Amino acid sequence: MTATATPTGHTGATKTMTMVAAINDALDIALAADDAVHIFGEDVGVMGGVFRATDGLQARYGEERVFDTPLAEAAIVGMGIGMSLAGLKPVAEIQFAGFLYPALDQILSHLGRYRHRTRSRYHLPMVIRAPYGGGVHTPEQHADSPEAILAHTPGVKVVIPSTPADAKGLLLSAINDPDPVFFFEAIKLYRSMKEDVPTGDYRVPIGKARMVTEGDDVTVICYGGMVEVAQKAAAAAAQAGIGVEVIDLRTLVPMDTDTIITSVAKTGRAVIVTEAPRTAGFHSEIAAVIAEEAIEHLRAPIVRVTGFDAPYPPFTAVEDVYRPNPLRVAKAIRQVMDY
Amino acid sequence: MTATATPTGHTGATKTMTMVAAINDALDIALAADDAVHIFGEDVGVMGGVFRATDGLQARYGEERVFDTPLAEAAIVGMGIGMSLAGLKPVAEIQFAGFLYPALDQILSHLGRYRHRTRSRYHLPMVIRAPYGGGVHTPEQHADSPEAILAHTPGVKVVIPSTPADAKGLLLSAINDPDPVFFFEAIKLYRSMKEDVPTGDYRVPIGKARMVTEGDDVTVICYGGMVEVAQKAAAAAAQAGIGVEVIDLRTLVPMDTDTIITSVAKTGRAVIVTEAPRTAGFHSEIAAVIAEEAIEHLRAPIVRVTGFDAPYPPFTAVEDVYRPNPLRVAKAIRQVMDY
Amino acid sequence: MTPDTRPAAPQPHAPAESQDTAPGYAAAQAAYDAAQQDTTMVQCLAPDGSVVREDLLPEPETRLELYRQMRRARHFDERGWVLYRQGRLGVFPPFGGMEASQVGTAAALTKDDWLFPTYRDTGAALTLGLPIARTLAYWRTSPHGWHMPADLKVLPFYIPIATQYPQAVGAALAERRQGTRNVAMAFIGDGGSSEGDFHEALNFAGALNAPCVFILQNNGWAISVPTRAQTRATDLSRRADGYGIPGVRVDGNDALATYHVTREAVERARSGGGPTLIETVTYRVKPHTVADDPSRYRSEADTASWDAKDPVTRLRTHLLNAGLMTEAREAELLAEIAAEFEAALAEADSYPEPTPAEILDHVFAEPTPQLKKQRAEILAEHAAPNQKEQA
Amino acid sequence: MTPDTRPAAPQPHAPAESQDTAPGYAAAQAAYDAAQQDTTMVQCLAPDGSVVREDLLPEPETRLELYRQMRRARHFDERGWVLYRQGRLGVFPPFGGMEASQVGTAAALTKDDWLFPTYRDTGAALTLGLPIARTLAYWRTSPHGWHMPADLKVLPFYIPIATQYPQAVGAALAERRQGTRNVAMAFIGDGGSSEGDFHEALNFAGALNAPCVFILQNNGWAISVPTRAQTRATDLSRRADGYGIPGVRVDGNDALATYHVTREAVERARSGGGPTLIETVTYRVKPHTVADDPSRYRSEADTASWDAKDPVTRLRTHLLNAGLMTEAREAELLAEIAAEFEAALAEADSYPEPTPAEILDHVFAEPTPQLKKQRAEILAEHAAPNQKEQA
Ligand SMILES: Cc1ncc(C[n+]2csc(CCOP(=O)(O)OP(=O)(O)O)c2C)c(N)n1
Ligand SMILES: Cc1ncc(C[n+]2csc(CCOP(=O)(O)OP(=O)(O)O)c2C)c(N)n1
Ligand SMILES: [Mg+2]
Ligand SMILES: [Mg+2]
Repeated sequence: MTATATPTGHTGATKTMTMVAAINDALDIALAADDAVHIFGEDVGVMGGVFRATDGLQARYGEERVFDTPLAEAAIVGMGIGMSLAGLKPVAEIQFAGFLYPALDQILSHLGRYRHRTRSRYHLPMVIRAPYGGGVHTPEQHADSPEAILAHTPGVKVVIPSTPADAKGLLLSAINDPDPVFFFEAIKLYRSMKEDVPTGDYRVPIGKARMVTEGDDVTVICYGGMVEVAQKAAAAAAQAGIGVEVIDLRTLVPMDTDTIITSVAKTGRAVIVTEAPRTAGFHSEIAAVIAEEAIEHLRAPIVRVTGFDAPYPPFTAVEDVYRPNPLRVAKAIRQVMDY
Repeated sequence: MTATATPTGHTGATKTMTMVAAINDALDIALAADDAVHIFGEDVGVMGGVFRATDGLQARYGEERVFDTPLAEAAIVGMGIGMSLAGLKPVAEIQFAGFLYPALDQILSHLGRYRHRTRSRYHLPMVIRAPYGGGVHTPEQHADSPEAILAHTPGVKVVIPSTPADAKGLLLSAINDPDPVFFFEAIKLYRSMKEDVPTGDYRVPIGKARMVTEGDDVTVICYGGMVEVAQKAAAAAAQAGIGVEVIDLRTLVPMDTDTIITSVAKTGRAVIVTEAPRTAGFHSEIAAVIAEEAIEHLRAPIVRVTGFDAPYPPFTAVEDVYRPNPLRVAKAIRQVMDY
Repeated sequence: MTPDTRPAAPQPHAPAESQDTAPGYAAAQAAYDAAQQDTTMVQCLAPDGSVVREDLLPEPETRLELYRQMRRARHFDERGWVLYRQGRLGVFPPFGGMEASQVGTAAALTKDDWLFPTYRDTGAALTLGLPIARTLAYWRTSPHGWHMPADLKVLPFYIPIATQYPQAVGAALAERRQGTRNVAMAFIGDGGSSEGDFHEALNFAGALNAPCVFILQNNGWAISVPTRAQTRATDLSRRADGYGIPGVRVDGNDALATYHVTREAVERARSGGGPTLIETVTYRVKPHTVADDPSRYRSEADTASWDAKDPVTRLRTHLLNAGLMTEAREAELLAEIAAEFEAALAEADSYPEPTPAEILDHVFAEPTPQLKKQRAEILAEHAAPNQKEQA
Repeated sequence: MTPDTRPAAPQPHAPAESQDTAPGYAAAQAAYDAAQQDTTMVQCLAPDGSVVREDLLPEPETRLELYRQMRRARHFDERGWVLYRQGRLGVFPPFGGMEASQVGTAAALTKDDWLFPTYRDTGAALTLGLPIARTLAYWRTSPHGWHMPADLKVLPFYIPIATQYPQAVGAALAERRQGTRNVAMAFIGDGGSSEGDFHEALNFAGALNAPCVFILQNNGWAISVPTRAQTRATDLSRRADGYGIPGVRVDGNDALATYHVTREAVERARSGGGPTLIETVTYRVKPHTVADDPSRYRSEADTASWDAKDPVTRLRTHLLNAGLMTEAREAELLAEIAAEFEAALAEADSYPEPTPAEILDHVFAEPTPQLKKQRAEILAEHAAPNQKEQA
């Protein structure tokens, strides 16, 4: 367990928490604050979720507000859409991000289109939470990172926190957002990190990136489970006298382009880190935006450090070859410095 | 109807065909050549498909080789996977690309992973055809361009032809490919264009881009329904003395990076055109690859001309605002020239 | 393993029908017709309009109102064809011949209930109060066709097949959680009932006791695929058994029967009894859409037999025979309906065309920076579009 | 609309059970137990091992072979727990107590047939011949666990729930199209039967007459969710009716009964009679996985009642009573099974670890330029990994 500092700017009371505890806290606060909030999914009720994110909530808020559904992801999302239409604020859990796939029809065909089709006669204030990513030897097909698919879906927001405090603050913003929000939680971070998390109704705005470290030489853009990886690489680079600016995007949609462009304008070098497959990942979008808006500042190629164009390996012995590690990021930093 | 020239390099007999006729011809040849080929989908049998791509094939090859399925896309793809496992070569039609979504679980969870999981004990020689894209006032949700989702899925290939001859040659290559291939057909092109198509078993290799026009000033990269749009913009630019090199990617996975990089190294300017939504589209991947591999040659930002971050509009009166047209591409060409 | 040569135990249920070849299309109509004879199908009026179940007859005013709504629906369908041929309406899926299935069911709802229609369910939507002008606007692809009136819980027509079913469960459950007695009704076709969403929704509704009424309109065809090729089942209402919920099969060309069984289902849902599946057995006598040519996949004879079962004629005969309506009163009614339609058409004609930048409106409550930028791109390209039009 | 106040017509089938609150977990076990009493459930041996259906008894050799396979399966499960605790096996889903459901069904196949197992169906896979060493390798996440022997049509365990069902239809149909008599068998759980893929597959198999045998293992739980909260249905085999195919409910702790009904279904499929759905009624007496703690969602009492129904004990008692096996012969058998397992364990221990670049192998028959480049990146980063390990 590493402990990080209290979130910048917050002055109220705090409590030391893991990310999963911070998520549980946010859900608790949302349930208490608004009767419209309903939580459901597979095993979220009696058992409190396979990662315990909803632990204790059914006991506190009853079987109507926090409930187990049958095992069918399309219906979980589809039902949530219907609940939203009728005025509730559904917060659905999908057990693993890779099990969102059966629900993609409901998501691509409806979740992102409802406000647009109905010219705001209806809107869908729904949150879909899902653990994502690798690094902890989960079983086969339990380590996918499908955020690019959602980011490419007009009408849905995509949020991916990298610290306990951000997880709480962003989740409360997501639940209070009038539009659908995907909230992906890096499995690797659920319990590996603790920090002081503000108590009470703490919000982190959707759409604002976080400057993790400042530096003049290279901008490293990342989110979720890759932030700690980038931080380690930045620390190593600092030893070698290279100033790395690590930007935690926090939200992919809407993306905080200004923060990225300002940083790249300063450093002239960009490295992007995600654990999704290489081709057409969200890293490619970040690179495209930089190439479109900051080309005159670039002093080196934009380098992507990502998973590979193969399925996330079900062979745990070599899992860490696939998922970017600090060494690979450090190598990319050297590469753009040496260019 | 515009007529284009005979495909470069081919010397045998040809016949003038629309794209849909060329596709029908390719399917006919594949069915005749190999008993393992089976065609199925919604309305493909008796009726010959809503666009008539399979017209006459059931009559010629019987109800076992060419058949209608119940209305369920996940099962169409899932059944195809099982048929592939057992040695057949399924060629499934999904009625519109936007109706692939219910099948995405089978695709993301299995179609792209089977060879990898089983270490080539099994492989899936399946082709999935689907009409895609806009421009012809189809009903709501019938004009989607989901190619980026598939391109981001390891283990599947993605092919998108832009001419009748290419459609035939690429489809025959796809059916003979040992791995799963998505074959997206621009609805706009089905009947709007005729050209001389080689008769018999004509193949165009998967993975090789096509140089549509040559030029020294700007590289325009596109595929499918956007090729004719880019061509018109290039013709307009030529009037103004600007040499545009239009590259028709033909296949997104595997992508012919060499052709792109060689061209951009020459022109120093890149414009990318697709009709998919802006954020995290396949255009972003193309931009990222250029920014990674050809940065030193770039003399201007990489500009993407695409659909917008909204659903494809169901309001036909303004449909053409969404879908890139020659004027928008021409504007982008001017923009990178004037930079 | 040594083969077991002893005699087989009897199958507990649904014994196998041995069938060595895949079902061919030739058998489709025959099997379908045989299923019509199913004695469990609820019927109130015989095709000739005579009463077969006196005990199921709704009140006279209800019967008259059902007739009026069926006539409104039929008028829409008939005028729609003409408008389409005149280029004044886009391609739309006709539903003439299915009015009893759509009107009789939707009539069992109130305006506090939810209606999830498919593209073919104009008749149901009009019955619950969707303005004709908006419906015309939808098929003209005007944005006004999607923006539903504030006092109605009718959703815009669903295009991706079956997706409305799980959503209806959610709306129904939300009503219950909020303590109302409102219900949700969702429509689907015989083809649509093959999609996974159909199954998941029925199971969710049963497990969560959602006040949902699921209408499965079995009209014999999914574009070119007959029901017989869609499934080996001949009674789709029996699917309800697999979810532990009631299933009802009803003559879908008998508005009094569809109204009766739907009212029961609605009442059960309102009072906490959970969901019901209702299969309305009807026929798509029209082409799939006004642009479809059914001769490519079926013969005229297929549809001819259904003319004698026409739902509008059936109820009309009953009302005249029962002395509930005179021909004179009917003529008045038709004139009212025609006038209502023409007024709606004029209203639809008055809707302005969307402006280019509208394609980026209503993506989020607050446009993202990306959308603002893209909007500026569009505005730059399409400067002052209204002025252009005026010029 | 005027409310209709006349009496309701009787429902054709499945009358509504009025239930004003959503089903709570307290009721789960009771409802489940009640369903066990269902008289349509096929049973051959009573829980105490006495014969209830003499006419269904398979040949003696078959009974002995079923016992041997159940013992092999149980041995795997028991040794698996020990190996897991020793850190010699990864997290796996135990199946002890479900051997009759897995072995009795798979034993009705030959090696020319297809088997689509879920992660919990090790017992079925071993029965059809999947080498124990490969199965251990799978749960050690070694690539050797996925590469199935060339002479077997057993697919690697399916993780995304229900996805195997439509695939089994495809394999079955392909066999038929190629003129063989081979069939495909697919497994699913009570939880999995809520997914859309379940429905689509059964319907496709019926409509296309695919020679498929669908095994639905109802073991009472989907992780922490009891069957009663999964669905309002109490007899899942009745779902078959909705597809016009035979459905059978069988005592899933009675290997002779599961074998009997499956053999019938397999024979029917082979001879062109199409698919069958078989619900094996059993219980997950073990935790969801060896890492799960069921006390978080159920009480020990839930499982205790199932000890008396243990499938291995049941068949053992019968074989001893019937004089088909002596205790001495059984001891020999157990020794053989243990020896076979230890040899397999040694083989699994000998499998080499995968090398880093192997994660990019087998994506396509021919690596794309992108994959070649990425492979070079990996090789550069992990130079000579084998030498590193040796050093
Ligand atoms: C998911 C999906 N797949 C395919 C289609 C194309 N499609 C439109 S209507 C139709 C047939 C529907 O038949 P049915 O459900 O019986 O309804 P009907 O048209 O008879 O009212 C099909 C295949 C679609 N709209 N959505
Ligand atoms: C599509 C999908 N959703 C969720 C999961 C996570 N999950 C794994 S096992 C399981 C429960 C399955 O229950 P059941 O089908 O009854 O099978 P059993 O475990 O009892 O054998 C769940 C929810 C998954 N693997 N796939
Ligand atoms: Mg139909
Ligand atoms: Mg289970």
